[in-house]
Parts: sequence; C-alpha cells; structure tokens
Amino acid sequence: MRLYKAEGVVIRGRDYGEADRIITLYSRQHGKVDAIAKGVRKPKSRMRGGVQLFTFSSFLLYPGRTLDTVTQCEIIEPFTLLREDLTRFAYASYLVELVNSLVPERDANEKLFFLLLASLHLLTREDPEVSVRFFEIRLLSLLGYRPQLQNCVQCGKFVPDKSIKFSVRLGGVLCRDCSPEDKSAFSISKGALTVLDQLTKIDP
Amino acid sequence: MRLYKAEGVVIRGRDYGEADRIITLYSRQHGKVDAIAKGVRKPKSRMRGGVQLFTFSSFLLYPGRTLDTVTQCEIIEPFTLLREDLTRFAYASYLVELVNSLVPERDANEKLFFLLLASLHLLTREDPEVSVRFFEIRLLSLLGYRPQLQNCVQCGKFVPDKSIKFSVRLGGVLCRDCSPEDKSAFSISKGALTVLDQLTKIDP
Amino acid sequence: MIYFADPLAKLINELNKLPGIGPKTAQRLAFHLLNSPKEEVISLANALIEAKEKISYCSICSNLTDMDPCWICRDETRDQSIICVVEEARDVVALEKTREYKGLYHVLHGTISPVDGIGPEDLKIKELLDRLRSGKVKELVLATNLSIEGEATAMYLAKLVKPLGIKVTRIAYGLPVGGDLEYADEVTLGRALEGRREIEG
Amino acid sequence: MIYFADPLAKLINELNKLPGIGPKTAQRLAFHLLNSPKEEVISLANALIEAKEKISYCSICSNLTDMDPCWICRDETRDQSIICVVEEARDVVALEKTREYKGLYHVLHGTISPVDGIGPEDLKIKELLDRLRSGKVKELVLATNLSIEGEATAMYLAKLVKPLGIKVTRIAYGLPVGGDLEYADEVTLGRALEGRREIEG
Amino acid sequence: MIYFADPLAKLINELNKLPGIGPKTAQRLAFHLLNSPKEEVISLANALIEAKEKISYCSICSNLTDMDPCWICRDETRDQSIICVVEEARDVVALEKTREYKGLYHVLHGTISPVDGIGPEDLKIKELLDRLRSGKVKELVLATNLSIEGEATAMYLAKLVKPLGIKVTRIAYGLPVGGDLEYADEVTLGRALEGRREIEG
Amino acid sequence: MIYFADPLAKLINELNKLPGIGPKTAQRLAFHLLNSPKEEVISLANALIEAKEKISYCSICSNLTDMDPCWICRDETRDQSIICVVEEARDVVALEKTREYKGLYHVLHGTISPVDGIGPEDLKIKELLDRLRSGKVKELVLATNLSIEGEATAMYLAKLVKPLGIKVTRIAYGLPVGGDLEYADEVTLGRALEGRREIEG
Ligand SMILES: [Zn+2]
Ligand SMILES: [Zn+2]
Ligand SMILES: [Zn+2]
Ligand SMILES: [Zn+2]
Ligand SMILES: [Zn+2]
Ligand SMILES: [Zn+2]
Repeated sequence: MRLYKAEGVVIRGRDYGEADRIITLYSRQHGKVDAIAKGVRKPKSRMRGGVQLFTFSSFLLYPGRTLDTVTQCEIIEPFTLLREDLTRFAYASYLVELVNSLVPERDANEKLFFLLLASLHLLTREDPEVSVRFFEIRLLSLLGYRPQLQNCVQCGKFVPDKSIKFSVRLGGVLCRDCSPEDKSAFSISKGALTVLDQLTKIDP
Repeated sequence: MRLYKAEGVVIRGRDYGEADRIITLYSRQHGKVDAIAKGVRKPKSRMRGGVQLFTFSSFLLYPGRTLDTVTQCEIIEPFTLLREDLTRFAYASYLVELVNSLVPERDANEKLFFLLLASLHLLTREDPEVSVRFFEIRLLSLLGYRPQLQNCVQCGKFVPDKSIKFSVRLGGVLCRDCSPEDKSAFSISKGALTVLDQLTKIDP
Repeated sequence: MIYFADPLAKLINELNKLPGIGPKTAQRLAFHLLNSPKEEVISLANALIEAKEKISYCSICSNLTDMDPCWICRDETRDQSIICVVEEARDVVALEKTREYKGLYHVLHGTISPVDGIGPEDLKIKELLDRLRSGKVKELVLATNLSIEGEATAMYLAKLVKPLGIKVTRIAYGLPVGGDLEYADEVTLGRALEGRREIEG
Repeated sequence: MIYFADPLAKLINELNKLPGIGPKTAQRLAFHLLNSPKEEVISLANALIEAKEKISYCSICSNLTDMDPCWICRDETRDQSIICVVEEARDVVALEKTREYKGLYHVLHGTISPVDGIGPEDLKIKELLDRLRSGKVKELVLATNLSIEGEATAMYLAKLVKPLGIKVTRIAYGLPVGGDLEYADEVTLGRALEGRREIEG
Repeated sequence: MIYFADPLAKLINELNKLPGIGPKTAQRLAFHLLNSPKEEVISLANALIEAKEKISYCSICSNLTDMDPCWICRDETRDQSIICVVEEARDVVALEKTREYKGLYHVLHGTISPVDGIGPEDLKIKELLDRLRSGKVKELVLATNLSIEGEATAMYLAKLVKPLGIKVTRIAYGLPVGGDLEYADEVTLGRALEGRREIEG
Repeated sequence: MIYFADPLAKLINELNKLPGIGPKTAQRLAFHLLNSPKEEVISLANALIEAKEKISYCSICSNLTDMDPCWICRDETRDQSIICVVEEARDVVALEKTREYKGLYHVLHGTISPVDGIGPEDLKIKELLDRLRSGKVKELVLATNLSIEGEATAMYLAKLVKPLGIKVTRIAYGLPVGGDLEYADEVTLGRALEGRREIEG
C-alpha cells in the first residue's frame, strides 16, 4: 500500500465515469501500466495537462486491485506539435498503438522506453514518415520480433493489397477470410507493410 | 485550493455512493463542516476508524464547492465506551444532535467545542444523565439561548405531556397543531423539558 | 430545464433521484441511453419493472425474494438451529459468498439510530423474536455492520435475546485480510489483540 | 448468480452495463430500487422508454430532439450566419447555459481517433458541409473538446472549410475561472499568455 | 506523545507543520528518514538550511534568487519592454516552463484581500510603479491567478498603470488543454467562446 | 532545472526523494519553506539531524529508541512473559496507542519475501530466539501485517517457536471498526464469522 513513482508516456486514454480518465502509460521503470486519473476532465484539475495522450510526464501512483490511481503528475515534455499537426498526430497514434499492441503489462524495457521517447522527439522535428520508420526498425529488433509480412499467417495464402489486417498476436498478416481469427488485428497499408518487410531484414 | 487541518468530533454520518461516507464534524478551528470521506466503508480504508460517529480526530481536508474532502485523518480519542453501552450511545446521540441543530455552518466557537469534548469524556465516566444535563446548561448559556419551554412558541397554548416537539429554529416547544411549522423540530420528553427549564434559569 | 427536450429532462430527473447519482452523472447516463440501441433500453426498463413486481420480502426472514418463503428458508439442508442477523438483504449475499455459513438468516432492514429517528419498532425485530420462540434455535449470530449504529443494534438484540437462553454471538472484530497494523485504528487493533487466537500444530 | 433471485440478478446485470456503474454500484442501486415505492420504479422505467421512443437526431444539426427540426434549428431569432460545432449533444447544453451564444449548432457525435478506428466518415461531417454550401453561414466556431482528438477533429474541419471562404474560429485556450497559474500545465499557460487581451478603459 | 522517543516526536511535530502534511504522513516520513542512510538525512537538512541562507528576494523583481539581481533581471537578451506580474515566485517558474515568454517579471507575493486584511501597501506594488516610471516598459501583463482576489488585484493594478500610458493586458480566460466543454463552468465556457480566435491558413 | 536558483533546485530534489512526495508537492513545500521564518526552517533541519544522531535500535527488541535498552524494555511494570512481534517500529506505536497491551515487543524490520530476496537471516529472528530461550516468556503474539508476506513470516516463526513449548498466538482476523459487511472481501468476512465470539451477560 505505498505510493510509487513512474515516468512515462501516455499511450492510451479513455473517458470513464464522471470526469475521470483511464490512461495507459508506457513507463521507464514499470513498463505498461493502466491507471485512473480522477476528475481530470474538469478545467481546474491539477493533473489535466499531464495525462494527455502522447505527453511525457512524471507520475505518483497508488496501486489498486485492477487499476492504479494517479495521485499527482507533472509534465516533463508535452510534445505540443503532435497536437497541432494532423499528419504527426496520425503517425504518433500509430507509434503508441504499436507499443500498446506489442508490449505486455508491467514488463519494463528501458531501451524500448527511450526509443519511444526519441521517436516522439524526432516526430516533432523531422519528416514524420522517416521518424516512424526509424521507430519501427528499432522496435522490431528490440523485441526480437520477426513477423510474417507477405502470406497469411493462418492459411498461408498470398495477401493482396487491399483489406490487409496485421495480427500482432499471431505474428503476421491475415487475409480477409482469416481476419476473424484475431479481433484485435489492425488495418495496415501495403506500403507500410513493404517498409516493415525491409526493416526487419536490416540488421541494427 | 489548499489543504487545511481541523480537529473535530464527528457529529453526523451518512452513507453515500460506493463505500463513501458524508460526515459532519464539529471542529475547534472551523466550527461545523460537512465533508466526504471516500471509500471508508471498505475494511482496508486507512481513514475508517477516524470518521466514526462521536470520534474525536485530526483531519486534513481539501475544500470543495459543496462538500470538503477528507484526505487524511487520525484518531485523537475514540470514546470507545459510547459504542459499547446503549444508554451512553443514546445520550451521546442527543448531545451531537443538539450541537448539529443549534450551530450554523462554519461558525467556530472554541468554548462550545471544548464543552462538547468535556461532555463526551464525562459521558464515558460519569452517570450519563448528569453529563447530559451539564452539557445542556453550559450549551444554552454559551449560545445566549433562552428557549420557551412551557407554551407553544407559535400559538401560545400550554403544551401537555405528550407529543411535544422542540423547535430550535423557532426557539421553543411546539404543540401538536403547530408542529408542522418546523419540519426539523425533534421530539422531546416532558422530563427533559423540565430539566431544560431549570437549567436555563440557573446562572453559570 | 429549457436546455433539454422534455422526455430527456424527465429521464435526467428520474436518474438524479438514485443514490450516489448526481446531476452530472444523471445527464451522462441519459445521453448514453439515448445513444444506445432501443433493445438495450427496453431491456433495462423491463428488468426494473419485473424485479419490482416479482420481488418482495420473505415472510420468514425478510430477505428479498421472488418466491415465498425464500430459497434459503426453504432449504432443509441448512442448519435450522442457527440464525444470522444482518442489516440489509445485500449482507445476506456477502455472507453467502463466503460459502462458510450454513444456517438461516434474518434481515432487519436498518439499524437503531436515534439521530435519524429510527427505533426498534421500525425494524423487523418482533418477527425475529417470534422465530426464536419456536425453540429450535440454539445460536443467534449478530452480523450487523461494525458502525456505531450496527453496534447499538447488536447490543439491543443481545439484551432482548439473552433471557431466552439462546447463545448470542457477534462476528469478530479484527484486522482485514491484507490489513496493515499501521493503518488500523486503535479500537480495531485493540480488539484484534484481545481476540488473538492460538496457532495449532 | 445463485445469490440473487433471478429478477434481481437480471436487474443488476442490466445496471452494470451502464458506463461508470461497476458491479458494486449496480448491486446497491438494484437493492435501493427494490426498497423504493413501486410508483417510483415505474416512473423511472417509463421515463427510459419514453425518452428512447420520442427522441432522435435533428435532421439539420444532429442534436438530440423530440421534434424535427429541433427547437434551436426552428428558432428564427437565432443568428443564422454562425454555426458552432461540438462533439456531443450534451455540449450544446453546456454552451446554451452560458446564455451568450445566439447562433446555430452542429453535433458530430464523436471525434477523429485513429487509435480507436474512428475516421471522418464516421462523423456527421458530410451533413455539416452540405449546410455550409447554403451560402448563409459566415462563421464556423469549432468547439470540440481540447483533448488531442478534439484538436485533430478541429484541424481537419478547418482544412475542409477554409476553401469555402468561411471564417473558421476555435474556442479560446486559457486559464479557467478560479484557476491558479501554478496548476496550469505549461501548454495551457503558454496559450493563455499568447492569447492575452488588452484591458480597456 | 509518550509513544515516541523525544527526538522522533519532535521530528514528527516539525513535519506535521508543513502544509498538506497531516499526522499520518508526518509519522511515515519520520520513520522513513530514520531508516535511511545518515548521509541522505544530512543532505536533506543541509539543503534546507542552505536554501534558506542563500536565497532572498531580487531587489528589482522580488523573485526568489541566490544572486542579486536575479538571473532573469540580469539577462540582457530578454525583452526589457514587457513586464509580467504574478502572485508568487512559483508562478515565474510556471511561466518560464512554457518557454514562450521572453520578457521580465515582477512578483507581488500575495494578492489584495480585504477578508485577510491584505491591502496594496502590503504587496510589492510601489516597487513595480518605480520600475514602470523608467520609461522603457511598453506592456504590463497581468498574470495574477483567476481567483476573485487575483482578479481584484489585476483590476487595481490596471487602474494604477493605465494613466502612465502603458499597455495593460490580462492572460486569457478559456478552456485548458484536455478540458471538456461538458465540465467547464458556465463563466469559463462563456469566456472561451467570447475569446475565440480565427484559425489561420 | 534552469528555472530555479541552484539551492532551491537542490532542496526540491531532496524533498522529491521522500516517499509519497511527488514533484509538485516537493515544489510547493520548498516554496513554503522559503517563505517561512528562518527559525522554523532551522528547527526542522535540526530535528532531522538530531533524530538521526540520537535514535538507534534497541539492543533487546530492535525498536527505535534514543536510549538503550528502550523505555519499553526498561519498564519493569510490563508483563515480561509475553512478547509481541511486529514488522516495523511504527507498529509498536500503533499497538501502544490501544492502551491495552502490557507486554514486551520485538521488531523484525521487515518480512520474509522471496520475491524481494529477503530471508529469515535478514530479519531480527536470531535475536528473538535468544530472548525466548531465557525461559521467562510464556506467549508470543504474532502481530505481523495480514499481507501475504506478513502471514508467511508469522507461520515461519510459529514453526520455529512451537518446539520451545511457548504458546504462539496470532492477532485476530475480522471486520474493522466501522466496516460494512457489504464491502468486506469474502476471506475477511469468512474469518469474522468463524471467529465470532459469545456476548457475555
Ligand atoms: Zn488466411
Ligand atoms: Zn401551537
Ligand atoms: Zn426467508
Ligand atoms: Zn437542429
Ligand atoms: Zn529579478
Ligand atoms: Zn527495547
């Protein structure tokens, strides 16, 4: 029953109850953590700014049975530009979605944490697509992950351009017929797939 | 928006929401304060013991628009015997009800506060009825209060033994016909009235 | 309420009457329901009416039930010699979930509270005494909450029942599972110390 | 749920589906309703069904209404040259309560959110563009929430609408009434500083 | 406090005097410190004394500083024509963190508050007026809190300074980053609407 | 931290190391201390150093004390035949506040925790066994927390001590003062029922 500290990036957020927000942070010390930030949708909440999506903040948390509670938080880096540019917003969404999909709970990985931070920084300065590719190649090698990117991981059929789903859990692409095998599979473009394919073949 | 401290006796408590409790404390520094103590009906709540009725505790409160929030509390004196003896429980209920009825919000009165404390102490040691009479006489003179105790304060009619209501707001007893004049008037016995009458005539 | 269509204003008002549901929550729930499929809303409305129509108090124990006597009072495999007294019907659920208690229950639907003007005559106490006079009951377990009102109620019942020669017990005070001494209030800790039990074998 | 009578278990389950209502609260609400007068329960059930039957989306602005067009779209005293875009119907209520806005509204029922798989085609954007092509509208106020999704949605709309020659505005970032600088996050404070306004006479 | 060794009781008492630190937290912190390495405790004690000895008020702006004038007043790259007035030194930190403001500051160390018996003469207002008479300042930004007292202080200053021909501005009211319209109070929302700004290309 | 003068930044950093004190609170406390009279800050700093210098572990019971043996171990009016084992020194305070326990104590300074790499040899267990071999002790009260680690530690100690012929007891599980049955977890409630006690006279 002790408060603990964590520095992390908010990678997911969902409104809950009366002015509360359930967030997922990817932290340096504890990996992926789900927490509730109470009353933060109210204008006078002291914690509001620090729990915004993509914000890198310092948190003080109280452990709970299902969800931890954010008792204090302070912005370390707000990555403001990600709020002001639609393209960067979209790519940042993709980055955090990848982290959220590929990483299990409470599994700290300091290299991945710093990679996410570095990529978000890059995203606010460099060409967005280059930043994302940088993240992808590093991420995949960090996780020792070699996904199957051309044929359906379920039935083996070659997957054409449209209606491609990528299943993190099954480790590759799913064709249209097999996509019900993983409800959490997300859509991905052939272009992104091509780049992913090339990235996983490059040694870091 | 600052936390503040208060030492007070819990004079009222009501269950609210999910495991929360709304309490009224009569405090030394701030008088009567309504506050919410969250999750205190759960066994592992750290604040549970300190928010029990009749408990004298030290509180750390956060001001709110309608209700303040108890953020920390610690028992100073639990007055345990008041939980273990029905007669003392009944008399203690009467004492705090009197305070709650006669005192406006946020109106600090250190003499009254110490009188309540002294009377609760007395109640755990001395004859219960004597303690309550002691409290009544002191209370009334502290508040500069001279209630009308024999005739209905509304219509002037003499009030017989049964169905007597005492109206703090109107300053005296109400007969059965007039009792709808004050919904918050409480029942009181002729015996208690007789003693009250004698008490208000005695100079402190 | 000129900001809401009439049916919406009415729904918000009804929801706001529920305990622990403030105006903001009532509003959010109302909007949520309006954005939900019609079948779900009808399902909730029907559940409300059906529960109210089919459920009443058990004539023996006052538990909430859709058949009388309730399924607990009917269960002949239960220990008929022990009755556990609780404040509310939901406390029966809490005790049943422990899967440890095999006796019968009696629900009071409240506690003695002078401050709130609730006396013994407002509770299901007469009904309890009638049950106890049957002669079958050997033990009465007082499982009212450990609030001061629950305590007063337990003490009042103990005084009433002791003369009947029935063993009267009270659920144990103590530290909860997972509890820290540091955060226990002194009264609880004192009782936990007083009620300490020898470790066998 | 062998601990509850069937109708009660069903009611608890239905209540538990509501947002922000966990199992404990669902249970407490259910027990509360069973201890309430029958008329009150029926009143709530009827309010639910009536609201669902009588309320739908305004064909013009998508606001929730029991008449079509809604009372705002019908109100000819309102400024027809300005439309305020919000995320949800409840935001219309919030803005109406300020009693300062006299224009029209358009409700999107959501925000663009790649993470949740919500794109522009899932919102009432086509309908908004149709309204804007009427030629009467001079200003579009973007009043989506100041969350990152609300921002993205506002920016998307601005890009779409600017080419139509309509003035596009965004509600002001700033410190809330009663707000302390100390507790404002740096982004909000930066915007409050940037948007500072001269004090007249 | 007969439960603690004297030095421990004294430490708990000192910690309990700190704002927002109640008896429980004071106790937990004290025990934590006693179980910490001696060097860490000495380090904290030294930091306390050193900060108090080395830090005082800047003779120009009243900010807390360990050199006089403070590092902001010394910084010649800053815009000398604009002064931002705040209530407390920590507000300077909040504004500096935005990395957007490049002017100078003036700290009042409080607000005008009749209820608490604080008048203009108790604040660093005379010092501010002296600075303004230098002739270099073109704009005074009033960044006191948006509380009643902060507003009163801002208005008082505006009245005093306007006659000097200096532009007086006030930080913007509005919705904060992440704020929902639904939860904004009416005044804040009204101000956000009133202060809406056009979105450029 | 370029926003604060060095001594202030250092103080904030030191405060931030304290458990339960986040960056915001550390900042607020630091500013509060800088606005406090010098004597108060010196008083706190001295209390810190003095407590650390004067307080150490009792050579008999390991309690935190400024004299050795501690005031409890010296107190000959205490019952020498009973020892209460706790995890931390602050637990001694909690038990003393009940004013019900009149025996002696032994502080372990931790619990057996394989996950954290803490074994029996890391705790003050050898010292406890030495005390028990004196022959005077008749009862050992195990008052470690009711957490998994506290339970494991209690059971380990029971196994070790039972062979010495000393009565070993465990503080009672049960519902705490003010606790509601409804919110008690099943295990706690089951234990409260199991440990129910007869009400006398
Ligand atoms: Zn396939
Ligand atoms: Zn009358
Ligand atoms: Zn029954
Ligand atoms: Zn409409
Ligand atoms: Zn300066
Ligand atoms: Zn000792």
